Amino acid sequence: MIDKRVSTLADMVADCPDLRDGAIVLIGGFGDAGVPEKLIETICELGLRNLTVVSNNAGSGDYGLASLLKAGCVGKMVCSFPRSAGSIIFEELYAAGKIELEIVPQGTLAERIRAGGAGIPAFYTATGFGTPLAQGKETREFDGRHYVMERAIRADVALIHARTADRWGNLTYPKTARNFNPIMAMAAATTLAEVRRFVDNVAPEEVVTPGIFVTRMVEIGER
Amino acid sequence: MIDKRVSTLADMVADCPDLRDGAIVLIGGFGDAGVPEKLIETICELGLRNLTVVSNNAGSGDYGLASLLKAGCVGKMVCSFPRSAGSIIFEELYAAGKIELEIVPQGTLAERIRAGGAGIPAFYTATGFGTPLAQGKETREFDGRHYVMERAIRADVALIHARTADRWGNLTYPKTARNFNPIMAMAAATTLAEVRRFVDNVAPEEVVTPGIFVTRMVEIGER
Amino acid sequence: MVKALSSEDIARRVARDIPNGAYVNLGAYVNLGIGMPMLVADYPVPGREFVLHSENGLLGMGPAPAAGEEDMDLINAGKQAVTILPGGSYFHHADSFAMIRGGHIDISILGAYQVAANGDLANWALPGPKPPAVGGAMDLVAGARQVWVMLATHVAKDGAHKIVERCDLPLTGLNCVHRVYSDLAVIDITPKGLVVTDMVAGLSAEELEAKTGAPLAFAESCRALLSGRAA
Amino acid sequence: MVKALSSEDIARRVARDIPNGAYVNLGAYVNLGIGMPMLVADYPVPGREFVLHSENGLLGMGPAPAAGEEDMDLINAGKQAVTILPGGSYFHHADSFAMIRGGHIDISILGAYQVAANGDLANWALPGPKPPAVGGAMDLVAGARQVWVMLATHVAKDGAHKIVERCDLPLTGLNCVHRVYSDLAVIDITPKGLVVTDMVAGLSAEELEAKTGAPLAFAESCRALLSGRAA
Repeated sequence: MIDKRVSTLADMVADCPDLRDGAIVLIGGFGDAGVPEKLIETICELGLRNLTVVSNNAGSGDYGLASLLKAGCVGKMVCSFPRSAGSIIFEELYAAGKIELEIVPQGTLAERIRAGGAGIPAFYTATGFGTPLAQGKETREFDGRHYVMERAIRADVALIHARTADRWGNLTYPKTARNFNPIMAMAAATTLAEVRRFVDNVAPEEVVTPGIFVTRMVEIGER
Repeated sequence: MIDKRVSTLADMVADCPDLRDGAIVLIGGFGDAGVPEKLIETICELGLRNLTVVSNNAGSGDYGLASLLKAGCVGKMVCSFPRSAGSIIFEELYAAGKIELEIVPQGTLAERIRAGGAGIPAFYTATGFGTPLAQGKETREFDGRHYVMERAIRADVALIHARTADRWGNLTYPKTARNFNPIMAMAAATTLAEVRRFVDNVAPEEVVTPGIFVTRMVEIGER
Repeated sequence: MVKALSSEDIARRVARDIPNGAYVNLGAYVNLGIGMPMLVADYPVPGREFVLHSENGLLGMGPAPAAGEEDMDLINAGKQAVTILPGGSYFHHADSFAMIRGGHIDISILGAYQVAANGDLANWALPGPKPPAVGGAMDLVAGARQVWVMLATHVAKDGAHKIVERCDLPLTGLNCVHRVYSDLAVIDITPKGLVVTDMVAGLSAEELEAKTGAPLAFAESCRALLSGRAA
Repeated sequence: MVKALSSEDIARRVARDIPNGAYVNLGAYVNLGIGMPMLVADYPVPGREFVLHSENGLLGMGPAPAAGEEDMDLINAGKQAVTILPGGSYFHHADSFAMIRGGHIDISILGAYQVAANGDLANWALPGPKPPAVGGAMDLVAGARQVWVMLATHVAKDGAHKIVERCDLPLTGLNCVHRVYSDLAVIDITPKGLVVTDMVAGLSAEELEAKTGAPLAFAESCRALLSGRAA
């Protein structure tokens, strides 16, 4: 029987060979909405090193992603907006030259992740053409307009947050906490989800992330 | 007040300047599921000429898309599978050299339409590499694998079929009748929908096609 | 005596200028950038409905909730709690930016450090040690059908021009801004350069030119206004 | 006396060979092509759950409905009425082919006109006046992690080989087939060529070689079978 539910975050994380030093890790969320905080904090305890983390923001306060940064697990951040209110830990690491940063326009970041999940190795976008963020990138003209070629992002692990899940891994998300979670679920070899509530069956027309994209998940309760 | 509902198919079609000779028209559906048949049949009466129709199949019987073909409105079909059971009218036109055909792998067709809607002018896919359907297309290697460059499809008009709609044009679809409809809704200057039932409000987390992609729609009743 | 507009005045004016769609009752789809543009949400126009898009995955964004009613699952691009109006919907980030990149957003309203007479925009990076942060600004200026810029003040605090011949800060996009709303004027950016379409009362053409780093033309309507004041 | 397998026998065997996923209880995701592969859905394996994907936008495809229960909103890639199992979901075509192209489908099971020893596949176009039609076959062979081919007969009715050194019909994909199930044998396609892993009783290696248009090697298990019969 297919059953992707695991009892504890610690068990789920321990049984994930793709979580290793140097791994590329997608982390869902935008600001504080939809960030898999409990899952991130469990991973902190693994003491991993040199992770490349792809996430829209670079954490705030000392919880969630910021705790992973503080623990020294992250060698590089790929994000669109690391300068959120309270992203002090990231800013300190950045100022000290202890972390690499790749800034990507937010829509390009989303599309690169979606492309990774959809088997598209590269695509063209007008976003960023003529700006410093296109420096060193190949450009090309189509029908009289200039575009930048962008490469897909594929990861070893995606960490996501969802509202409900059934045993097959079909997911729904709460409101704007949906954000990057569904596309990140598509773009990793292993997708781990923290889920507020397990249900018997997500209605087939209301599924946002089909179970095919989900490897393992743990129920964390409503916030 | 935003209200995209129109009383009759004839009114909707009459008030659509993008429906003109030579227009590129996306038509939703896969086999007979989710085909906007009533809408197509209304458009038949306009007597348009030289349309390029993009649709997965080339119609069957003498209803829906086949009626548009029979009426001589279509100069070119872009599709993945024109050889369905009962696609007699298309086969006759094709044999007589009266219609142009562009065959596109089904997933490439879907992705080209999605790219059109998403502002991506071109992308790479491994699909079709080394086959007759990649002939004349640019190819490129990424990370040791060969890919074909494919261009986006954007259309003048999309014709789609939906289950429910609210006045803002938020849509849901019935089961596998969803198929090409949501991505076609994104990829046209004007999107016209036939809808089984108008409702006051589609729940915001159950919306499949947000109203931003819909121009006008008519209620056609349950089948 | 020149009475500059408050940010609220500018927001009210911007809201009033948001047109209906191409079809009757179609509405306009508008994205509000972080900061000052968010004020536009506070000035609904009686009898006109438009739909606000928030890049993090929301159409039909409503005003801020009452104190104590905040739901941190429902936030805007600035990470502030908002509400959703009837007719709204949620979607993921790739779909949200498909709306932007695909040309489905009628108007993107953004703040700016500098706007050039050729429509170039600089609004994401300033000199300094802080890490750069771009968010969705580059996607918005590349994708929206129109880009409007709001400037709380026509010139910077230190007197530097914000409207310039060429931007010297890192660019957000090329030739992308269609219109600028400042506390002093409304200026269209046209293929021929800057065209003032409206000005606050009491301001002379010369005074506005002095506060602007690029040549200005004055639209017919504006010339009437100026000469009316002069009379 | 050689007893060739029926198409139903082949389908039963294929179903039995579908593995579980990489993790315990993960399940496999399997796409069934139009025609003979659809039979696989009729042979559930006790104690093992796998999820059938239908390219038109369905995961969790179940068997055909009872007569009179057909719902033409719920069809498979062959446009036949099907059912949906608990745990299933619907999605649009771009998402469906993102699953395929993105490598999320564990196994694609397809029919074929010709399969070559290097894994090339031809299964979409025959000579003749009919318009060509490809459907999702090229996407499936390019995207699925494994491609299995089912042949109702090891050779064509006219005696022509279906398993060949090089395909001469228009290709569906290059180097994409991993395994072939025919009425006579199961053959893995490896970097070193064709390796027979199983054969029907009573068939000799020489007979199979005569019916195959490319050199065959025989796996250890298969050699034991052959020598056992010979003994």
